[in-house]
Order: sequence, then structure tokens, then C-alpha cells
Amino acid sequence: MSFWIYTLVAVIKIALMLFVLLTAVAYIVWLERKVVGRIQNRWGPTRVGPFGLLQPAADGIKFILKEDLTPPHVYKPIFIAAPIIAVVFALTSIALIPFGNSVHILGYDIPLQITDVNTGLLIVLGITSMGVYGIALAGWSSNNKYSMLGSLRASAQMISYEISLGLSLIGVLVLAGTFSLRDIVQSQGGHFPGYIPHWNIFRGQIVAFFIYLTSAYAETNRIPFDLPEAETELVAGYHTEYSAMKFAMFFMAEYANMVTVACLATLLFLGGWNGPIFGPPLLQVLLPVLWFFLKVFVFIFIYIWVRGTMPRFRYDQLMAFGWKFLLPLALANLIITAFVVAVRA
Amino acid sequence: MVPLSYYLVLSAILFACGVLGFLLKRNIITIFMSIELMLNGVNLSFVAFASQWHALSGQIFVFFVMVVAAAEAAVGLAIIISVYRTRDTLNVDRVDLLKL
Amino acid sequence: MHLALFLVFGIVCVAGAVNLLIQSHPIQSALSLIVVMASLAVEYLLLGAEFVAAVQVIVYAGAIMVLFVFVIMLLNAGEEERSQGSHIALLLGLPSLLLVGVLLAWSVTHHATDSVRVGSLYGDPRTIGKLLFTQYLLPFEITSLLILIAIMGAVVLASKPEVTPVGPASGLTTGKEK
Amino acid sequence: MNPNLYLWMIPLLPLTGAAVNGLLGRRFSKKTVAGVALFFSGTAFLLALRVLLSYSSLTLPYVEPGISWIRSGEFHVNFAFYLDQLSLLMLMVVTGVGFLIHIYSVGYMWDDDGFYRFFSYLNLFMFFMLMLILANNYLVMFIGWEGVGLASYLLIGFYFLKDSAAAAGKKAFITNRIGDLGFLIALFLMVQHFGSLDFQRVAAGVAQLPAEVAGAGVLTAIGILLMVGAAGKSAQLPLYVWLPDAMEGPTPVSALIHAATMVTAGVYMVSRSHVIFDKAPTALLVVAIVGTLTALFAATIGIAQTDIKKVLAYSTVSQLGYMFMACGVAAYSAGVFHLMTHAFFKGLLFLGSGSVIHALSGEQDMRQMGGLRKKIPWTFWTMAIGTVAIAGIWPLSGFHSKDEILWKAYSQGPSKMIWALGVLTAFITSFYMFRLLFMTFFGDYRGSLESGDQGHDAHGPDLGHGHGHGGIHESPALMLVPLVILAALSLGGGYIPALKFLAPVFQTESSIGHTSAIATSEPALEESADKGTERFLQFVSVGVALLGAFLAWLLYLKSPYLPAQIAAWAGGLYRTVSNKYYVDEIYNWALIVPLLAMSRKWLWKGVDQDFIDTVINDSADATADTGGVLRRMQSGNLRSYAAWLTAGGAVVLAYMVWLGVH
Repeated sequence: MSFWIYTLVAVIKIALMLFVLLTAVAYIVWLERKVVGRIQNRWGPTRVGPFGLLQPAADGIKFILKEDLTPPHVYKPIFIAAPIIAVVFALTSIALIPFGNSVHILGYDIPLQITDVNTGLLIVLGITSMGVYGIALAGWSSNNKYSMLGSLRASAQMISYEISLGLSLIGVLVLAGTFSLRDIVQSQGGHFPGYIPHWNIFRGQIVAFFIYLTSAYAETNRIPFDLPEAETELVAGYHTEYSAMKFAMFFMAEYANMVTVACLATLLFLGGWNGPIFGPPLLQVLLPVLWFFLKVFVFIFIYIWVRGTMPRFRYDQLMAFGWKFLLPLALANLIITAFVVAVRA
Repeated sequence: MVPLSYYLVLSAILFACGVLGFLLKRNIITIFMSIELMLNGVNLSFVAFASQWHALSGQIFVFFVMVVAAAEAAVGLAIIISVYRTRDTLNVDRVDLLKL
Repeated sequence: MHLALFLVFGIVCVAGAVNLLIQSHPIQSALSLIVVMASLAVEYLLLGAEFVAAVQVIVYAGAIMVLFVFVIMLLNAGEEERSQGSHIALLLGLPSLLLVGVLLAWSVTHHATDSVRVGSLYGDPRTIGKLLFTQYLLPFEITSLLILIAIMGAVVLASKPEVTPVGPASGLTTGKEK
Repeated sequence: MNPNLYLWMIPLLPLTGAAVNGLLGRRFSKKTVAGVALFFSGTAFLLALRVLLSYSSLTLPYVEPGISWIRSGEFHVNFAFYLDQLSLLMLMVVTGVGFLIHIYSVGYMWDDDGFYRFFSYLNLFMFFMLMLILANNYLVMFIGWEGVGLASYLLIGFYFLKDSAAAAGKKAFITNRIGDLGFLIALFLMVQHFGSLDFQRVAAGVAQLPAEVAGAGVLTAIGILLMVGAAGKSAQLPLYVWLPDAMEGPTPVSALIHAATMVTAGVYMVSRSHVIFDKAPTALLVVAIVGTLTALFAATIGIAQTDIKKVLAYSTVSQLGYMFMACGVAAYSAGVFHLMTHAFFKGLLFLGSGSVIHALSGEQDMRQMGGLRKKIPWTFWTMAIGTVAIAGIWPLSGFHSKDEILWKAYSQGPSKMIWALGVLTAFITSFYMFRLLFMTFFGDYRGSLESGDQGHDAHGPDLGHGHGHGGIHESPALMLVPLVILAALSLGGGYIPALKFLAPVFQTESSIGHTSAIATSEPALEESADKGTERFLQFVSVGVALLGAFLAWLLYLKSPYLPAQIAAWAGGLYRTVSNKYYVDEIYNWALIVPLLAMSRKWLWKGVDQDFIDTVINDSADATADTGGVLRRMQSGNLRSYAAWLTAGGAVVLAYMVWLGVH
């Protein structure tokens, strides 16, 4: 493929990917409010459109139209930069995630992935670790005690859980033997006798899966670990001073992170787009993508479900749990998997 | 094709900026950061030479530099915090009392 | 193509470094340092050292600089005082700066070493990992020990002393009250 | 085989005596102190006597090996004892006269408060003198040599409350030390050339060397240096100044040390090392010249002295000059013979003068005496015998020994001049001795003591020594007995066959036959054809002695006013002579003043003050200054540290680049 065609395909893929991601983000918000509502025995948004389906659009318009004020005593340059940083890093990590097998159109074999880098997982980790700056700077630049305290707690929490996240992934890497996400998914094809698919979750990585899940919740500041913007204690945490559009950006960054983490989970543990494929060639192309989205939806549902039921951690419990329980567990899991692989090899 | 000397010049510039920051700046943390900058300059030349002489040991060495930098940053910042606690200032010129 | 990329990120790098000097508030210089490190990661990629680039981003930009930003926020010291220090620095500094510049220019023009084939040395994680855990095992173990000691040192130094400190401690603490 | 002579017992006894008296004397009563001193010196004398009596069964020289002292490489020295005729004779003189003087001093020092101290010093002196005589090698002799010097210092300075006594003690010790320096250098040369200091080894070593007729050479050097040592100890010309001042000590001390024993140590040492001198004629010539000149010089001073002990001191110096003249002409046996006789009559004269002073309760100036003949007859008669003996008049011992020396000087001496000066000195000696006798004992009493006992004469106060009990009276028996014995010895001393007794000691050298006129051995000389000339010379010397006596009688008895006239007429000459030719003043001016000035101006001010102090102070300042400079660097300013750090780094970098380029 010549250079130009490659760029054209890339642009199309990027546009498609962004559109899907942003609408997904919006509708996850809607889904979350509906499910939490149902959990709390109430309906959730129903007014705007059938079953409240247009609620996200309404919110979006609200955020755009509201007055976006920047308080005078803030540290202006960084106050504005913080949400941008948060959103940028949240969205870039989506680029590396393969959501389907390759497709033949007009004789070209186009992989359903924006870019395939052989150290893909590493770069995703890098980008998530850079995401901390958005929140840290936001809290600090808005120059008030609550947001400052919130941002300190958020950055401390994210750094500590990043380590256990990384360690839990290594188990999968040891099995897959490569950093490239596409290869990891392909290594999970096929199935054991008795129709148990080769997903990593069944190949001894069950513990790693749960470690990954908990540290993912901490990474995205979701309910059990959403201390930074805990309404009851720190008003709104690090984005107290932010209004309309900037606030929306933080919101978007958070949910984008959730989607990324969910995709990663499916890729690494639930075998990505692997699933029973049957029917005509067009269907065979679409089914893997369908399987992938189905699994992602399961994860997001679990997210919302946990949000509705779990109480919030106290801060020192949170840190102690991260360092004293999760980290050793991840190390143990790593050692066992390495041991097993070494024995089998 | 990028000639090696370009990389060396770049690392030299980084190193020079690090040295200048080390000498001119008055805030202890900024001095600390300029040291990190110097280390990064050195890392760049390491990797450049590694790729020129086809020896991976250059890159390995970058890891060790990073580890040391991390350790140094940790301890250094701890010291800065304790200095701030006792002297209530981060200005280097103020911190010149030769006794505790 | 590579030259273009190199020049772009080289310039970004130098700009970040100079910005670190110029800025008066430490947070600004911290951010400019992060920019420098990110652009350096790209430079490493240009040189084919992928693993090093990734680690640079994760460890340097992601962890160490977060530590710096963290401490800057914690101490909240504010702007650097502009002391009208002695002009000796200028008298001494400028000529030496010029000298270094001339030296660099001379070395670039005269000693144009052979060019570097980008990607010629492929520093992928597998080979680096193998090398690291065989030939460089001893330094690896020693650095791990070093890190351990650094952690302990940091904890001891930064922990809040039982007796109230001499100066008025800043209101904010790391939350780990004893 | 020689019976065990217990030679080491002889010196040990006086040492124990000195220790007992010295340490416990304070608690003893005077009687016990005297008893202890006499007992130990007496037993030493008896042991010496036992050795003499068993002389016939001895085969001399007899060496008694003692404990080893120094053993470094092949140079060995041990405390061994050596006995031959010469040391036996000296042993008899020292122990005999020493014992007599002990008895005498018990009486003389009875009223003195430092009684026990005096006797412990006296015994100590006896110990060192015996060590000196009985030593088997020069180093042990040197111990005795030094010890004797020490004892003389202690005894001269006995009345230490008197400044003049203390100064005299110091003077004696220092002059002796100057002499000892020569002696030491001689010892060093001997060790270097002969590898040992034993008398036999040295003699054997010398035997192999050729006679140094040309004058230069090792033996001459050793000889002259030994002579310097002897001059220091036996008060010869250049270093005699300490002896007249030594009269500050109590009289028995002068008698024992400055007449009989210590001063003769030099003569003994020269005769003991006759082997060296025989091979070095020039050294021998030096000895002769020094001896003769000292004899004449001291005699002339003796004429003008008024203090009785000073006269005797100068007469001792001149008699010692005689002995060295004898040694100078290689008549060692004659010298030693004269030494013995001199010990007798000079000891007698000193003790006599002691009893005279005792009688006049401290009066020493002859001009205050006169006509004591009737008052102290015993002292008078014994001193008369002594005077006649020293003058050298025929039957007494003085004549025999002095005449023997003059004859040897005439026959063996390098030139007749020595004999002529010898005769002249003999004339002057008899003159001043009879002058002393007539002024003290004849004529009428010029003193003030006679008019009852109003305390001793103010003039010439002798602090510890005046006993104003009653007018002029004869000394107690305890003092007179030694006088009588010594008088008897002076009478009969001449007939002791010393010459034949000593012949074997000096026998060896004559058989070697050195070239000068002294080639013939002494016994061979007796049968020489010119017996007649010897007889003639004897008449000449007796005549001269009688002439001196007559002149003294003429001047001091017949017409006492004459001496004053002569003194006035002589004027300047008389004054210089009576002032001892101003020798002390010359020494003071020539040596002492410049020495003090040099040390004060140059050494103290120049070297110590300017050089050493400034060096130390400057280095201290230098370090302080550099410290100051460095201190400024440790200012605590972190950024200056950073600057220095970078500068250092830059320098290292530049050096690396420069290294790389070359």
C-alpha cells in the first residue's frame, strides 16, 4: 500500500473510532444513570425522548451553553491546560486497541485497528500513567484547599494502583510472550476440549483478572475508590472550580478511561474478538467486532453495577489495600505464572 | 539518516541547559530538576552511541541511570521536604546555616 | 523523513530545556521538563530503542516527574524570589556559554561522524530483557538494593517528626499522621 | 702459684666505709663514725701489707680477672686488677699515708659539724685512688681518675657555706676535666690502634710499632695527650692554677689529696705507660720540658707567698715538676722514688702546718706567727725534719730521691740545661722552705693571740675551723703520732731500695734499647766509670741546699728588716711574683670572658632568638594565613559550592579532551 492510501485508511479509521467512542461515552452516562436508578428502585432519566435516550444529548447541549467562568485567583495557564491534558491522554490510548480482525475491502487487507505497535501494551501503560497530570494539575491550579487535597489524594492513589495494574498484566504477557495487543488476542484463539475457549481468564489468569479489575477501578477513580471527587467530603474534589465545558471534558476523560480499561480487559483476559463465528462472509467479518463490543458492554455494566452497590473506601484503607494486599497478590500471581510457564516450556 | 553528531549536539545542549539551571536557579526543586535534565542529556548520548556501535549495553545503561535518578529523586525530595519544614523556605541562598 | 522528525522533536526538546531555565514558577519548569522527556522518548524511538522510550515515558515522565509535581504542590512555595544577585555570574557565564557554543559548532562541522541508520539496532524488550538478566544481573540486583534503601531513606526523612519541627510546618501533610 | 691476693677486697673496703658513713653517718656518734672510717682504711692497709709481705712468693705482674664490663665486638673491658712492683709501691704509699692521715684528721676535725660527711668523702677518695692504682686497663684507671677528681671537688668544697671554697672546688673540677679530655682522646686513639685498653695488650701493640724518631705519629700523639691529662691532674704548668686554690679545703685533705696521693696519679700514669713514651722521644722531651719549667716557675712563686699552706702548695707543684722531669729523662723509677719520699715529707709538712694552724686556732698567715719553737715543740721538730728532707740535705730521704733525679737528668737528659735548672730549683726550694721554718718557729711572736683567749684572730677567719679554747697549745696526741711516724719515714725513706724494687717494671723497655743517650738500662748505669762525677754532683746539690738555708737564715733571722728592703727595691718584680704572675687573671681575660660573651651575643641572641624562634613563628603564621584563605570557601552558600563543582568538572573535562586530542 502506498503512503497515501495508508493515511486515507488511517483517517477513516480514526474518524470512525472517535465517533463510536464519543457516542459510547455519552450513552454510558445514560446507561449508568438508568442502571443506578433501577438499582435504587427509581426510573432514572425518562423524560427526554423514549426511555430518556436523548438525555445525553441534552446534557451535552447544557454543558456547551452554560457559562464557562474561570475564577480569578486560579493559576490561569495550568487551570485551562489541565482538562485538555486529561482528555488528550484519555482518548489517545484508544488508538492502540484492536476491536476486530482484519477486513478485505477493495483487495486491501485492513486491520480493524488504528495502529499496531509491537510494544502496544507498554505504550498504553505509558499514556495511562501520564493521565495523572490532568487531575493533579487541575486540583492544584484551582487554588482551594478541597481541590488541592482531592488532587493530592487522586495522584497518590493512581500512582500506587498503577504498579499493581502493571504487575497483573505481566502474567498475561508471560503467557502471550509479546506486547502487541493483536498478537495477544490471536494467542487466545481456539479452545480447550469441552468448548472452554483459550481466553486468558481460563488459562490460570483468573486472579490476575480480578487484580486488574480492582486496580482499574482505582485507576479511573470509580466508586469504591472515587475518593478524589467524593461529593460528601471534598465537595467535588479536583474539579470543584471547573464549570461547563471544562467540567464536561473531565467527565469525558473519566468515561473514556473507563472504556479504554474495559477494552484492555476484554483484549487481555476475555480473548478480544474471539467467539463462535458462523454464517455468510459478511457476517463472519462483523461477528468478531460484535463479540468484542458485547464483552466491553459486559465490563461497563459491571462498572455501573459496582458503582450502585459498593460503599466508598476510607483513604488510609484505600492506600493500605493497594500497597499491602493488592501488590503482594499481583507479585505472587506473577511468580506462579512464570513458574508454570517455565515448567511447561 | 541522522548523523550521530546531531544527537551529540542535542545532548550537549540539554546538558548545558541542565548545568546552567543548576548554577543559576534559586529554588532547590528547580535545581533538582536541572540535574534530572542533565541525566536525560547523558541518556540520549548513551542511546545514540549504543545504536552507532551496535551494542545494546548502551541502552541497558540508560536503565541503570534511570533507576539511580529515581532513587536520587526520592531521597532528594524527602530532604527538600524536611528542609522546607525546618527552614520554611526553598530559596537556596537562605539555606546556608552550617549547623542544624 | 527521520531527519525531519529528529529536528522537530529536537527543537521541542531544546525549547523545553530553555523554558525550564526561563520560567520562574517551579510548576512551569516541571511541565517543561515533562515535555523535554516526552520528546526525548520520541528521539529514542527514532534511534530504535523502543523499550527504553516506553520506560522513559512510564518511569521518568510518569513516575519521577509526578513525584516532583507532587512535592511542588505539597510545598506550594510559590514564585522564585528575583534576587538581584552579583553580576559575576553574567560576566563569567556569558563568555563560557559562547565558548561552549563555538566548541559545539566546531565539533559538528568538523567531526561529522558517519550517519546513524535509524532502527539499525532494534532494542526490543525481549533482547534487552535477556541481556539485562544474564550479562547485567549483578548491576540489576545492586540497583534494586539501591532503590530499597532510597525508599527507606525517603520515608524516614519525610515522615513527620514526633516533636513539633522548628519552623511553622505547612498545614498540609501527606496524610500519614503517626 | 700466686696465692689468692683478694686484690678486689682492697678498694672495696674503703667503698663500704664511705657508704656506711655516708648513709648512716648522721645517726652515728662522732666516735663510731671515726671508728668505722679508721677500721675500713686500716684493714685496707693491712691487706696491702699482707700482699707486700708475701711479695717474695709472688710472680709479678699478677693479673686478677674481675667481672666483665663492656663486650662490644672484639673490644672487651672488664674490672680486672693488675699488680706489679710499681702498683705495689703506690699501694703501700696510698694506704699507709692515707691511714695515717685518717688518724690525724680524727683529731683535727673533731670539733667540726660535718664530721661524718668528711670521713665518707675521705673513704670514697681512698676507694677511687685504689681503683686507679690497681686497674688492669686504662678505662678502669679512668674511672679512678674521674672518681678522684670528684672526691677532691667534694673535699675542697667541704666548707660549702664559704663561697671561695665552693668556687675553688668548681675550679679544681673544671681544670681536671680539661686535662681528662686529653686523657680520653688518648684512650680513643689507643682503642682505635691497639683494639684494647689492657696494659699488656697495649704494650704488645706498641712493641710491634717502630720507634717514632721523626716526632710525628700515633705514639707521639698518645704520649702528648696523656701528658695533657697528667698535667691537668697533677697540676703541671698550664693547668696548675687549681692546686693553690684547693687550699680552701681542710688541711688533712690538702695533705692526703694535694700532696701525697691524687696529684701523684699523673706521675703514676706516665710511668705506667712508659712503654709508649719510650717509643716517642718527642713526647718524652715535652714531659721533661713541662716538668722542669713547672718546677722552676712554682718555686719562684713560692718565695713570695705569705700564707703557710700556699707556700706548701707551690712547693708541691714544683716537686711534681721534679717528678715529671725525671719521667721526661726516662728515669721513671727515680721519679716514682721521689714520689714516695715526697709523699712522706710533704704529708708531714702539711700535717705540721695543720697542727700549727690548729694551735693558732685558724691563723694561716706567717706574718702573724713566729717564735712558736717553745710553745709547740713536737710540731716544730717534726716540721724541721720535713724541711731538711725536702731541701735535699744529705742523710734524709729528700736528698736521695732528688739527687737521683738530678743525676739521671745530667747523665740521661737530652741536654745539660735540665740539670742546671733542676739545681737552681733545688736552691730556691731549700730557701723558701727554711724561710717558712724561720718565720713560723723562730724570732718573736708577731700574732695577737698570746694576750689570752679573746677569741680567734679576726684576720683570716676560718669559719669551721677556729677553736678558740685557750692560747697557743700543742695538738693532742692523736695528731702528733702520725707526725712522728711520718718524720721517721722522711728520715729513713731514702734508704728504701725503691730503685732496685722498681727495676723489673721498667726493665722491659731498656732491653729494647731506644737510640737516645738513655739507651743503657739503669742498673747498668751504676757500674759506669764516671762514678766520680755522680759523687761530685751530689756534693754540688747538698752545697746548694745548705746555701739556700744560710740565705734564708741571713734574711729572716739575722736581719728581719732585709726582706722588706729587697721587696721595696725589687718593686714591680716582687709584686708580680707575689701575685702569682697574674696567671688567673690572664686565663680569665683570655678564655672565660670571650666564651661568655660569645655564648651570650651569638648563641643566645643570634641563633636561638633570631633564627629558631622566627622559623617557628613564621611557619605558624603561614599555616594560619592559608587556613584563612580556605575558610572563605566553606561559606555555606550552596550555589558557590555548585560553581566550584562545575569548575572542577570543566577542568577535568578539558584535560580529558586535551588528552584525547594528543
